[in-house]
Amino acid sequence: MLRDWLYIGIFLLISLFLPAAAIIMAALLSPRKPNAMKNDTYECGVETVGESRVQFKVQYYVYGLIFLVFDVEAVFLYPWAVAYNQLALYAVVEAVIFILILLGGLAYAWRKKALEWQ
Amino acid sequence: MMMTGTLLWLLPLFPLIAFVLILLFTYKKHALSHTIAIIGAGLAWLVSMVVFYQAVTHSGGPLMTSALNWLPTGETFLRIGVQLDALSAVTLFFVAWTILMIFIYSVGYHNFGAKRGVDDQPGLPPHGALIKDKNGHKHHVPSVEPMYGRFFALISLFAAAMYLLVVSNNLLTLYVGWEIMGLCSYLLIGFWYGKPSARAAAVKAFLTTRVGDVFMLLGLAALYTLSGTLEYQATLANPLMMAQLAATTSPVFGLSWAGLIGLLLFIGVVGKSAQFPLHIWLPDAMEGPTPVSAMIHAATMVSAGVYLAIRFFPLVSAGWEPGMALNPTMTVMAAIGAGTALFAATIAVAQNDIKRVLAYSTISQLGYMIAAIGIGAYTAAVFHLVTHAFFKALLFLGSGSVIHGMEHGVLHTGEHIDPQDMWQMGGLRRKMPATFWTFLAGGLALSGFPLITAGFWSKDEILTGAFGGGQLVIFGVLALAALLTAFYTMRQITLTFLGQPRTRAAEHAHESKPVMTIPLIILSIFAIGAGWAGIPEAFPGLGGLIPNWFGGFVGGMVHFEHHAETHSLVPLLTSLAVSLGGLLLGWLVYRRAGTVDPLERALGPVHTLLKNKYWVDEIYAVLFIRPARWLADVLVSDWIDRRGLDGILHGIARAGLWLGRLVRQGFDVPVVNGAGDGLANGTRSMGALLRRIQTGRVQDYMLLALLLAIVAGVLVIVL
Amino acid sequence: MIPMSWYLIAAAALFCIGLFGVLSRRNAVGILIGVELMLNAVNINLLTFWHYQIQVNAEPPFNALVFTAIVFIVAAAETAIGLALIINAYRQRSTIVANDLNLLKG
Amino acid sequence: MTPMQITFILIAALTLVSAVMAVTARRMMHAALWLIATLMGVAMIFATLQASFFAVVQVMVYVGAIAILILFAIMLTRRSTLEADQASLGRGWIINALAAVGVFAALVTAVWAWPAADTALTELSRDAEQLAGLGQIIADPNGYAVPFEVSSVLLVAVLVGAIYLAVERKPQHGGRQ
Amino acid sequence: MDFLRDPIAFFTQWLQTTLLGWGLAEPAAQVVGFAIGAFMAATGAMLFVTVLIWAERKLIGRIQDRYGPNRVGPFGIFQSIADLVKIFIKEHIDPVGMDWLPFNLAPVLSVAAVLTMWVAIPFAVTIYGVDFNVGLLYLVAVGGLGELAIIMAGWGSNNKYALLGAFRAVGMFISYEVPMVITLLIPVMLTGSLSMNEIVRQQEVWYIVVSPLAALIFFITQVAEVGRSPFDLTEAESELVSGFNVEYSGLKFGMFYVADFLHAFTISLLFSALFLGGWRGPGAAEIPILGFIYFAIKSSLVYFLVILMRGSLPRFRVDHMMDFNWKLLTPISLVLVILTALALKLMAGLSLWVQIPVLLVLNGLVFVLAQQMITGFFRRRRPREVGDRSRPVARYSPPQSDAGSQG
Repeated sequence: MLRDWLYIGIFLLISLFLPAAAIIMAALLSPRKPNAMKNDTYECGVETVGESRVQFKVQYYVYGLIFLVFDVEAVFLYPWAVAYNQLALYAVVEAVIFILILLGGLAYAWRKKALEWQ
Repeated sequence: MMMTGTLLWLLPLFPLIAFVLILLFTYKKHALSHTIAIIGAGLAWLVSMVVFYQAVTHSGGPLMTSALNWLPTGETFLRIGVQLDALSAVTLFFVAWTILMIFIYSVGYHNFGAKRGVDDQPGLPPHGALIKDKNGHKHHVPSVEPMYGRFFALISLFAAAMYLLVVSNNLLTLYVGWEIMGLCSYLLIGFWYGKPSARAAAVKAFLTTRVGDVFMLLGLAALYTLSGTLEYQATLANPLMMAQLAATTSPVFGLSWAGLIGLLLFIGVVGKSAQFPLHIWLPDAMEGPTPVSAMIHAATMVSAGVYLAIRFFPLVSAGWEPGMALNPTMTVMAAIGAGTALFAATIAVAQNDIKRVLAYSTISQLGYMIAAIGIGAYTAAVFHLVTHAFFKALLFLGSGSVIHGMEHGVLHTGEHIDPQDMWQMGGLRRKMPATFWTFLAGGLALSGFPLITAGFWSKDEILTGAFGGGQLVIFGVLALAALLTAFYTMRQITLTFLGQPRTRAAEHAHESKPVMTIPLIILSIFAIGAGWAGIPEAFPGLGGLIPNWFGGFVGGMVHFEHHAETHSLVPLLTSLAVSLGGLLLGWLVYRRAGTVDPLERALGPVHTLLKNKYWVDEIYAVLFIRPARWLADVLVSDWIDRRGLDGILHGIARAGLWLGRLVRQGFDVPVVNGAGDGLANGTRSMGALLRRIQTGRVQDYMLLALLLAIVAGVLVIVL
Repeated sequence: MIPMSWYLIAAAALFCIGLFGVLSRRNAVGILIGVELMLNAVNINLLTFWHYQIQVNAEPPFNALVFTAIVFIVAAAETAIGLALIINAYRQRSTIVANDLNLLKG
Repeated sequence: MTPMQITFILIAALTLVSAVMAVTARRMMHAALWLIATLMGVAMIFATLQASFFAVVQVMVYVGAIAILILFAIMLTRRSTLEADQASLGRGWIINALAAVGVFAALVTAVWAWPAADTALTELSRDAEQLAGLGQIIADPNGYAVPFEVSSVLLVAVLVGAIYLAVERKPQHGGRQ
Repeated sequence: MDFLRDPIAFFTQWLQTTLLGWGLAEPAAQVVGFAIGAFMAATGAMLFVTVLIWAERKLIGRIQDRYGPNRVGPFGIFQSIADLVKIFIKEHIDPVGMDWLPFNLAPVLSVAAVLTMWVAIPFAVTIYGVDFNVGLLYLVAVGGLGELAIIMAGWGSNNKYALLGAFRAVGMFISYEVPMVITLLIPVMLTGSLSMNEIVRQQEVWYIVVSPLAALIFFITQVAEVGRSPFDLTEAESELVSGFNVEYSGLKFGMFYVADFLHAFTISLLFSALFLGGWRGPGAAEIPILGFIYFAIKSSLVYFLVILMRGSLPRFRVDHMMDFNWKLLTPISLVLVILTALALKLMAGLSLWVQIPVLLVLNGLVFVLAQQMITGFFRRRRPREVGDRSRPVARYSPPQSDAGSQG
């Protein structure tokens, strides 16, 4: 168990190290001739208007919200799925009710036009 | 039986699902909303009937009970469960019937299908809409309720809570259902939240019942700490436990623990089923739509209080046998019940609002049941609970139908009169025959018209119980109350239906739609017939013709069989006399009544006293509400503005000076002034300090809480 | 191997950092972040004791796992609702600086 | 000092340092990114506890979902938090710091007072973390079936409530007194 | 021969023995061995990208009736090597107002997020990083880390379009993660384990046969996770210049490029492992290298499919893309999970030859239902758009209120 995690940790470190090393190497190899025009924010040659970090629409938040709900649901459903073969029918039915309730939530969001991208 | 268990589990779910569906999805669609609600109620009704049938065919003991884990508390769990026994089966029976009938009735009452009024808006009762018929005439007709869907969602939730309360196998889930019902009652009384009176009534009902619920919660806590569980089987239906509780004495008034817990629970009952002194909310609750009044404040919710009282009857009667002297708790219950019965009946005599009369009669009838429990007439209480639920629901729905008809007339004629005032009615029997006959049936049942009505049997059994139990005072009070009941019922019927119309609106009133009258008819059948299930064997003549199924069925619940073995003739004759006499008297008095109540002349000041309900509300206003408000105002204004504070400070300073002058010869002035100023400054700075706490920043409050927690923790560790 | 106290102390430290954030952040989102930290500290404790339980008595205690899962769900709920409230408040009053959201001020 | 312990110290240091950054960073965006670092650290701690499932779920739910949601919310409310010159901490933060330290001290003393706290956590057998058992007990009526169902109800309530709050509605007619 | 059967195992054996021979302690030797193995795997993967790029460009060229790269080397096979050299010596531009740490961390993280997925993928019966008891969830979780890299990139490079692109990308990715997570329940249910090796080992019957619809949904969501055509709205040149990586240049941009291609191949690895039986095949259990070859063939087929989609399908419109996910994929996958769970439990005792047809029928039913939904959906949709086109002002939301309406 810990071996697995050890290997994963090492792999993570190396896979962080490799691209970093490559970038650093490239940064050393590559020329550096910055000038104002070049470093300016790229907007297809158009002058930047207004503060560049603009504000966002609430739609993203709603999607994130639904995603969060279904993601958390998985915390319960994956152990259930692992145990599926040992479970009796009523346990399966319970999980089905669980999912159906969430479907109700999704239907509510749908009906409230919260899923529309407008 | 496994079957039954599943059904019981499902029972509260149907209305609950209906509630969720309506709330989330079909809120705006009228037809869909009431279809879902009625389907939910119908399924619940079906299941209840099946369960009831199984309960009847099965015999003895707790029929079935199943429970599962709810809240993990460290090692163990709090368990929720369902149980079916005679009491819950019987309760299920009438709850299911009344709820279904009321659901159907509501469709008509809220004018489903009528067009929306132009100036109707949510929160106000519909004002009616103008329609043009084919030949151009403008008609003013009732318009549909603006918050139609909301209404059905709420009563569905209410039904769910009621079923939960009935099927639950422990006091905790019962309490949950209890509180949900309190919430629904609040929301439905304040259904027309546009009306200030409705808002006030809603708040009043909510807070008044809270008073009771707090004590009830205390009782539950005490029971849990003593017995470690709240399930009926382990506590209430467990003679050993009961005996043990009855044996140990509690710190309060030298009551036994059983008595104390019973008393605490009983206070909850007093709040919920509107017994004196917490009865004040029920009459105001009539601000809600009439189906609500019928369902919550006549048939089900107030019955829930009595249901609970019957549930914990083993607790209060622990160590008590028929024929013994009543123990303190039972005495309290009997006294309050009988007192309320008479008290409310007297008030009802002088009311003019058709619904308020019924409200007070409800209070009085509930008083009957409480008194019956108090004197140990267990089955009689259950019996009266059932019959009363039927005929009171019938009466309320009938009055709603009357009001509906009157509103129709008012809209038609455009008179500015209160469609609920009985003195504006009269002669409606010709206009609305179905309503009249059903209302008559209900009224006769309420006043215990001999032999044919259900009310007679249950009331007679209570009186018999009181008499046989040797509680002659209770007996007398109840008999007097019965007389008054018959009297004001007849008064109501006479004023409303008999004689000649007193207003043009009454002339133009006409019968409600069948969707409203059919439930009335069905309920009236029960109001008549429900009594025959419980005719005591010892009854002269009829006894034994029909076996007393009810007594045997419910009587098996308690650890002793309570029957008056010898059915003495006194209570029978009394009940005959009071009911017939009351009816006759009412008819004689109000036969030729004009537009003024003859009692006013007859009784004079007493009538005003009754008319104003003994000024109980006003007394409470003086005793509790105004002081509380004054306190709050002063405190708040003190914390808020500086001037109040300074005023106090100057007051204190002045007090100091006055003190100084008083003892001038003892001390010299600067010392005293210094003291006074010091006091003043001290108080001022303290006030400023306290004031700084109220920054309104959440985080400061959190910090405060944290510090307090630390202090508490330190104290715990140190001590 | 690692003594259990290390885990507990690390969790305590995390909890207190979160507490500090909750108490002294001006930005409402910052307060939520603090709450998240505290919840994570709780989870560390739960799982530490789960591990300890397995060592002490053979059969695995599922309470710890279930409670951790429930904490996850509660954390998700709290974040979602909290952020929704913040967004709403921002829309109403165009500020989410906690000092300015002081309708309770006496 | 076994390598294991050193690893743990490194992980804990990463977690706590980034946690401090998360609660003190001026820009909310940075705070959120530091929060993510903290959450990853906590996931690693879970891993050292051999609670693999929750280590992974930590990354999946916290980093993958909650942090993203926080980022979205920050982007949505940027106008208010844009002025970088505003102090990140409210007034009187020193008191709060003291309070926090006090709590920490109390907790640490409590831990030290407990003798069993010194037991070294050994490596568990591979199947110590019984996912199947967990799956069975959450679906078992005598286990946690009701919390299981209730949690889904809670999630739906969250969904409904948050959508109701977050999605701006056009004022519907009909006077609300 | 032993070497040919299972080179990796052979190599690790040899490595262990040599290291121990040098007198390293056992754990140290293990760590070093791990490090070397991981290093080789990661480097191999990153170099493999050059091949992928070449293949993809060649295929796209063919699809679009071009030659594709054909100058450098035979069939232009060294084209991407040349590109590699070129991109190495290009200048790194730091845009004004950038946020240093996120800006520079983003490309590294985006590659790392994909690379670390390779740990839990079983390439053959003995050739795998770790046999991990929660491998599947691990893959899902690590796949989610890419979104962070994108947000960092969009935030770090102080640029309107980059930020828009980043958030649109993340919005899309998280949306498509929902049906993915739900659909993955089906293989887990069938296997009864979260370990990838277990899942592959249990597939006597490929899961694509047992539940084709789940495979289809998973495939779609994966393509969306990579953000390739038809889901390449994140770099819709017409709307936001080139997405979150506008401001990047030189190898930093190259890293995003690498991550993109590597991810595209990784999803085909995942798909073939989860639904095509992974390394399973005649004799694979005995001769791991054979299984490796099977796995490679299956994955390259899937990869070819991905490229084919990219070459042939037009880009989704953003609202259609979201509707497609939330109103079609998510409900369908939930329904599918419910039906599969119930059906399998009801047919618990029966033989495979009864279960599979029933499941197939169920999948077919759900698919037809989805078909109906989607057709009805677009039938309803079309007239409304016509109406919109006639009065474009009606649904115009002023950009200063939310610039998101541009994207």
